[in-house]
Amino acid sequence: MMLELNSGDTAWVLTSAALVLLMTPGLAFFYGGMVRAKSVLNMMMMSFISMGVIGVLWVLFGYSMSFGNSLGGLGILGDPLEFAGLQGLITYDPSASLPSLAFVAFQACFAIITVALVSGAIADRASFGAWTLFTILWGVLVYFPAAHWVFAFSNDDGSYVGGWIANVVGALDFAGGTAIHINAGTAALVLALVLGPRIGFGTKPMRPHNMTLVMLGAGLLWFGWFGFNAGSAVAANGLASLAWVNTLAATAAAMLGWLVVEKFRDGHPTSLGAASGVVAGLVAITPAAGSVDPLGAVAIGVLAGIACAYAVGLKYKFGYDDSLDVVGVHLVGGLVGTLLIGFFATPLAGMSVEGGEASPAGLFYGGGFDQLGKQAIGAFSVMAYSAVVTYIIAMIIKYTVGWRVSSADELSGIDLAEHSEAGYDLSPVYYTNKVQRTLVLTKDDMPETETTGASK
Amino acid sequence: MMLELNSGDTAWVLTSAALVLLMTPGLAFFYGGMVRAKSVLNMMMMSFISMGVIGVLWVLFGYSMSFGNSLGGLGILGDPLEFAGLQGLITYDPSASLPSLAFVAFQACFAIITVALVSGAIADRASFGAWTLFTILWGVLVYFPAAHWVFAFSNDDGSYVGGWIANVVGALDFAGGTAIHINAGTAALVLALVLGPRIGFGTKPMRPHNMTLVMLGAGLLWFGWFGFNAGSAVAANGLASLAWVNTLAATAAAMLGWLVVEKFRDGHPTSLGAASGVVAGLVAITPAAGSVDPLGAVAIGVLAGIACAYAVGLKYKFGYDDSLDVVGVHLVGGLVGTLLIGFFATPLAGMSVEGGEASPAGLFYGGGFDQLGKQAIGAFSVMAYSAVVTYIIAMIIKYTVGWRVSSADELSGIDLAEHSEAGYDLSPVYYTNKVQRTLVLTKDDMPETETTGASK
Amino acid sequence: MMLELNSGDTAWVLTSAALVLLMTPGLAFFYGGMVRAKSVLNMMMMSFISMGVIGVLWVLFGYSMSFGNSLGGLGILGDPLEFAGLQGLITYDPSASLPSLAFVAFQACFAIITVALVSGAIADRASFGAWTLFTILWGVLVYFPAAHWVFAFSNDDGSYVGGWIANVVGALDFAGGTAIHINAGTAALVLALVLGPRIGFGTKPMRPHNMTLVMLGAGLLWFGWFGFNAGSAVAANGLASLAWVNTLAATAAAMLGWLVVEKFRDGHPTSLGAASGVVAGLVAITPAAGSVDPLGAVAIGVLAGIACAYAVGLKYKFGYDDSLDVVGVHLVGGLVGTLLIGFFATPLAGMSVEGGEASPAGLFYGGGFDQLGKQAIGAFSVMAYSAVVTYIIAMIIKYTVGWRVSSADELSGIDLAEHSEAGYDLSPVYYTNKVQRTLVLTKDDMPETETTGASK
Amino acid sequence: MKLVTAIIQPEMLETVQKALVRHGVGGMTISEVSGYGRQRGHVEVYRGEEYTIDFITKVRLEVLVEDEEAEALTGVIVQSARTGQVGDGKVWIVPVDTVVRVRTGESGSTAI
Amino acid sequence: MKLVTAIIQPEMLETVQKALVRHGVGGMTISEVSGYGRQRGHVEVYRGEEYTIDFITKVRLEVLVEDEEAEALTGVIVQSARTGQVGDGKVWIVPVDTVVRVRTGESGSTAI
Amino acid sequence: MKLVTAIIQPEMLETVQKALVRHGVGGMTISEVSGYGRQRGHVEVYRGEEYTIDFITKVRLEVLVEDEEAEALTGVIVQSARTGQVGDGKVWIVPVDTVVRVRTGESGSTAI
Ligand SMILES: Nc1ncnc2c1ncn2[C@@H]1O[C@H](COP(=O)(O)OP(=O)(O)O)[C@@H](O)[C@H]1O
Ligand SMILES: Nc1ncnc2c1ncn2[C@@H]1O[C@H](COP(=O)(O)OP(=O)(O)O)[C@@H](O)[C@H]1O
Ligand SMILES: Nc1ncnc2c1ncn2[C@@H]1O[C@H](COP(=O)(O)OP(=O)(O)O)[C@@H](O)[C@H]1O
Repeated sequence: MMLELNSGDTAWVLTSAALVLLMTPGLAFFYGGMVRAKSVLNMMMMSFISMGVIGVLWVLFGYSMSFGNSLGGLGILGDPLEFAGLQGLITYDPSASLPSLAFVAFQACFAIITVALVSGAIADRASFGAWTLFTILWGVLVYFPAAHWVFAFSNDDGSYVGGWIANVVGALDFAGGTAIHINAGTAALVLALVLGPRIGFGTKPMRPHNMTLVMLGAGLLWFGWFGFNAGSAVAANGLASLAWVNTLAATAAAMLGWLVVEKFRDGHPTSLGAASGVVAGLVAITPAAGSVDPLGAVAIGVLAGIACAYAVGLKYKFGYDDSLDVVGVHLVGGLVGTLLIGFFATPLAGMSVEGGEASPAGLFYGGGFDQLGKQAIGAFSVMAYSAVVTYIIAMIIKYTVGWRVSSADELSGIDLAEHSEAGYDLSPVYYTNKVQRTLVLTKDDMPETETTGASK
Repeated sequence: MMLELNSGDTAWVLTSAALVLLMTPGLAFFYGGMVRAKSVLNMMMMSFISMGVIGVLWVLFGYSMSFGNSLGGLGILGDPLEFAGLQGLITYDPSASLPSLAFVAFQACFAIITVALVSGAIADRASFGAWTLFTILWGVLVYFPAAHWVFAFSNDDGSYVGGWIANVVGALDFAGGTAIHINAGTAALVLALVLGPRIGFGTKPMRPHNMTLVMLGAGLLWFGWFGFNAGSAVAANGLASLAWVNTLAATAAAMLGWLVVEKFRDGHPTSLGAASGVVAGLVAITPAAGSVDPLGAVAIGVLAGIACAYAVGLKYKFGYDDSLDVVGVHLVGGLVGTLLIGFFATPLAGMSVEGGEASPAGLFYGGGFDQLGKQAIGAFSVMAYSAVVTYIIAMIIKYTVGWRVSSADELSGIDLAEHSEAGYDLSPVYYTNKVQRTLVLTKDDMPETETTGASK
Repeated sequence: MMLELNSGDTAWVLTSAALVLLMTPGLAFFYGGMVRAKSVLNMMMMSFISMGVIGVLWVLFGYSMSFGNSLGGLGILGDPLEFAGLQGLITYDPSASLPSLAFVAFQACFAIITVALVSGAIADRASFGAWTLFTILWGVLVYFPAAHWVFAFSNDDGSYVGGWIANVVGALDFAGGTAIHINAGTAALVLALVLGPRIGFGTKPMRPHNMTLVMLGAGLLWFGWFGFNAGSAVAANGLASLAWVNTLAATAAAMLGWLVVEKFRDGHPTSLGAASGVVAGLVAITPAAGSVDPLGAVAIGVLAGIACAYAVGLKYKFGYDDSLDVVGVHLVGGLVGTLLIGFFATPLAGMSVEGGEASPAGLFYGGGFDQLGKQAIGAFSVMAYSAVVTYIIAMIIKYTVGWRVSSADELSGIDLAEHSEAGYDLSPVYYTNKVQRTLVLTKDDMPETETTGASK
Repeated sequence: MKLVTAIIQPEMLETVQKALVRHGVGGMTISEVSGYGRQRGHVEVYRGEEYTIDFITKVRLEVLVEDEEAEALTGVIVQSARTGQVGDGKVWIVPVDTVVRVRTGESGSTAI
Repeated sequence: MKLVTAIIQPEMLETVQKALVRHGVGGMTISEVSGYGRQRGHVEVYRGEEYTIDFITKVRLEVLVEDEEAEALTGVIVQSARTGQVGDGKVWIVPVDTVVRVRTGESGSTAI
Repeated sequence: MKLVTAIIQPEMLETVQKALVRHGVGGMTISEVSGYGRQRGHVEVYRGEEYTIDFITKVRLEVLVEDEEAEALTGVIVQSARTGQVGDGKVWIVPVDTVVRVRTGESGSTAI
């Protein structure tokens, strides 16, 4: 089939890429609002530095590690040199309907946010240097390979060999339930265990210091997630539209699910619950957005909302301080979504595009247990790999540069200690009076009318 | 005419849908910033719950009630079963230039925000349960029908019959001045009257507690509104471009109009005035965006800015507590825009697309009073319907679950009472010290050096 | 070549226009968070009023001054009457692949943000009336001509003559390094000198009062900037994709560059540094986004991040109070990007589109010093013009309406003085108690049980 | 000179302020404080776990008065600040040696 | 009646509060203040320039007690608030003429 | 021991702080308060309606000193805090029974 540049698809992928890029600042606000006021900047910086580090690594060799031809055709790792520096991807390719760089752009933002997601588990206590080092190591050793496994599809003539989960196992993962959410959630659990809890964890609520920031984050995440999921069709077509509607339906349903749990368990539906429910729904529908119909999406959403609403309490039971519930929301939500595909996948999804064929069916749509098995293999492989390699990285950092700031710094606030700044100074009169360039004792700072000698 | 999928149109409609989705969180911030600090979360939650409730209802049968074939061909209500669960809309349709689900997505966000708009009238005092119930009833009984009347266009061969205002009356309403703003504004007035004023209304300003949040809301609303208006062309073409430019021009002009009123009446142009002027301009240009030229848009904007700047003062005169000026901005702005189409509609607008014909002309463009009459019928029909049905719903809620929280809860803050949380805790040292898991009296909480016996 | 409407390109340009529109509120938050709490609203209003004023002027004659046929074919100024009121641009044009109004929309937002950028130099002290007047004069006398010079390209058959820098000099400026950043940065320097420093400048840090707002601004700016840069391809194609990736790569690299400088010079990488680095990278890549490859973008980003991190300190050395570092970031970053094109421009960039030819090469890509010279001419011409005309405008305002608010108003806060409002009242109990409609002495305000006579 | 300090419910401030002005008091200073006492704060639920708010927001009011006024003023505050609920607060009187008005330097009763 | 006022490190508030309650104190009032003293604040860097924070956030604690309790209470606070670092703060005692409970109007020791 | 308390204009804090340090004062505590007095707040306009701000933001300064220092210190504050505008504030002196330094437990003049 002779292709030519499809400007509509290109427009949609570039738009989606921008939407996904916005998700990382969105995550920074979502996470930043949830910590205490004294660590809001550090929390946001953990996301921003991922934009810096992974943004550059992706250009240098990250894209190539994820989407280069599999080294040795093994489906384990893309050739890091093939597209190093994105060489060879600029010139117009008459056989492609989408410029390669548009896909590079889109996938770059996936890499950035996955790394940033992990940071929620170690709020308020991780040295910024250690975290920065972690973003490099984890991006290279965990995310780039995992993205290859799940997102790199081999082509028919065998000239390009992609990752083993996508091609050998055949697990369905539309937009990254495994490579992104299960992966980041697992890493979060490992880091929470390696670093240990915040001082006072379990005796104080450590509730969000600024819920408007959390809601802003949730709003921007939802908005950006339409790029994440509907953009994963890599075309502006019926499949993208299906993914879009599913991303709305599941998220709305998950919010309701979470709030209902809160209402009956705790007596009050909270805004933190609404924001968390939104994210839980988004996470769960991510792998499934292109495989289920809107009613399936509602079902997945409700189940994810309920499951995650309970899962976030586990940390108190087991005593690991997954501070902002990356495990409870991303690992659990990612598993729920990835596995439920095995139940809810509808053959119609594949027929949403011109010339499309029926896609694999889940248990409830007459497909038997086959797809469920594939989903489980995909999910648990990524989980196992992520757990092991993250643990190794975390221990290396622990015994070299060290993970945690001092207790005194943690108590007085990591923002001051690591960034030498404070998040807010909202008093119209106060701050200015408290900070000076020089000590007040300088001679020429004296009021001229002052003559009384100093006592004592 | 043989159609095929137009990926550019699809890209634009999906993008627009995402933009419109973002408007509801935008509204949450706009409204949330305007209330006092003690009710910011409840205010935001009223918008978020609309995303949850309407998002799910839309999938279940809302879309079908709005865009299904008119029951009995009467133009009153779409068949709720035709597309229940969005069945039948997934498979690729070779005769459509746009996937049905893209349109479903776009219109879903209209339904969500319309319901959320109403909440501004009842800030700080409505039980969250009552509001949630209201979103269900009002969505089903008021919005879904009204959307059918205005947005469902019959096709030429009669195989599909849409709503009576769009097809029988022939009122022009490009993006929803009637079904959305007049409708929501009228409902807001009814609720303000049924619930009664906040404690202290009229003696205290009850000014915005966080103007940065209001400005953020205004900014996101303006941004999203480009999807709302320009997306209503349902194609990426000259008409969409015209609507885009009008959405800029009218809004800019309305902001200036409002600020000039403030400068001369009150002495100071305020940031609240700028934000309100932005929204007033957006509301007014909504019905007109596809019918007027940019100079017409400037005129409509200026007039709407001035009219609304005065209209928001009416609540003090008449004593209804429309807390965040839904009536003054959405009802008045919606009426201004809808009626001014009768004056400013230009035939050129219809010629902005390939093969387009001259569209109806307003009074100033040689069209006589004809269009003005149609506009008035459309506007006042929706107003009357909304007033009556909203009143019935409001009274049912009043005498069943009840509308208002207790006075004590209203005074100490609805956030604590309804959601058991507080919006902000910005002190770096304070909050943690004030909240404890257990009462301080527990034996093993004692400092070990303490030996002095307790007195009294 | 016979063209027809390209809906994909149209979708992308309309999307980009909305993205660029969002940048001005984004800038309002970026700037607003950086000032002290008592002037946050005024700071945001300076951006918002630019949206009002320039939004209307653009429709009236601004677009025509920038993109009308050059008066006398001189390349100095577009004919202000040709498209006054955007007349003649509505009707469908079968020979255009993009509706004219889509381009009008896109460029409108460039004009708005350029004016708004300047305001960062005069934080906390400029009368709002004077600033509003400035936006009108500077828009008309400085920006509209400069945009003509740089963005209006003559067509081949000579029927349309554009600006001299684009056509005669042949400087490369993809998205506005000269017309926008160098231009605004220069104007900022002039205003900072004419207005003089804030009270206390140099002895107090005057640090950001709300870093979450600054980060939000930076996030929205980055997001919007993809429209700014990739949208400047005015099509959804390989060139847009290249510009997109460069906008990611350079920005990520600049953030790292700035943070490394801070780490080694000051001991701590700050969130303000990250946000500033983001903007510095965005500014520097703006002119170059369509001329360099991603590795070149990384290089430009790193260099811009380092250069600007040092440049923001210059104001303390030379004593001009460029309050929010418009000079240090936009003038310096704009110069870095514009000049480095002379080194890093790659011929491949031109070949990223169908039928594209090799574009000019920079020094490092075998192109010699030729392009560097052109870049320098472009940059310094705009700088000189902007400096002179801004100075004249600034002096006229100084000696007519006057620039600065009184010292007392500056000390107690410009928000109260100019807008009669305060940014925040976050205490759940406080504000309401402090503001009253009437003085407390009114007779009927008395508690009924009070009988003791007043003393004194 | 005496300094009368009162800890009151925030929502009663306006009533108290009016009563004081009616009583002839020309000046006062207020600030936001948190109180612990018999009144228990509400219970917050966070992620399914319950926490109690120990300290409750109150307003502190300070008024400088002449010695002989202190008792009467205390009475005015106590009456106007009362809601009858636990948590209504305390009023106490502290002796003051001198008061000086910064603007004029005058001291004693004319400084109040 | 005495008013015992203490300026303490914010992170010690919880310990002090518990010690006071154990000691039999049924009420107290706290507020956020900034202190200047021997303890120096951290140095902030802004745009490459160094600035010193003069004032450091502290918590002020106020407890009304009967005369004979004041000394013992001061001891409890001093012991429980101590970290041994510079900046631990001060405790002082001020005489109080009367205390009245707003809710009931009762005064003297039953009002505390 | 005396406690000197001053309510001053926020913009004068720096000047006062410097004067105090020059005078030999090694420590002080400040907090943000709102004052009501002769000085009227600005008028706010909200949706076309006018409202008056009753309370104006001030800074409260507290310094513990030995008895014989109190008068001089009050003078220093009054002089350095003066702008001559209505609203400059008040300074008053309250007797203190004891002062204890938390860190060391020492009391009396060495504790200040
Ligand atoms: N011993 C005390 N010392 C200082 N302040 C106190 C004391 N006891 C109570 N308070 C203050 O008075 C407020 C009200 O006290 P509480 O015991 O709750 O109610 P009531 O005064 O009605 O008995 C508390 O919140 C606290 O601020
Ligand atoms: N003379 C004083 N008057 C009032 N408050 C003081 C005085 N000296 C110190 N303080 C308060 O006590 C706190 C601790 O004092 P500092 O000198 O830093 O440490 P330390 O008390 O351990 O010697 C200060 O931050 C300040 O709030
Ligand atoms: N009787 C009072 N008791 C306590 N504080 C007072 C009293 N009178 C004035 N103040 C405080 O002093 C501040 C200045 O008083 P004001 O009457 O406005 O000006 P001035 O002291 O210059 O006459 C007030 O804002 C208030 O904080």
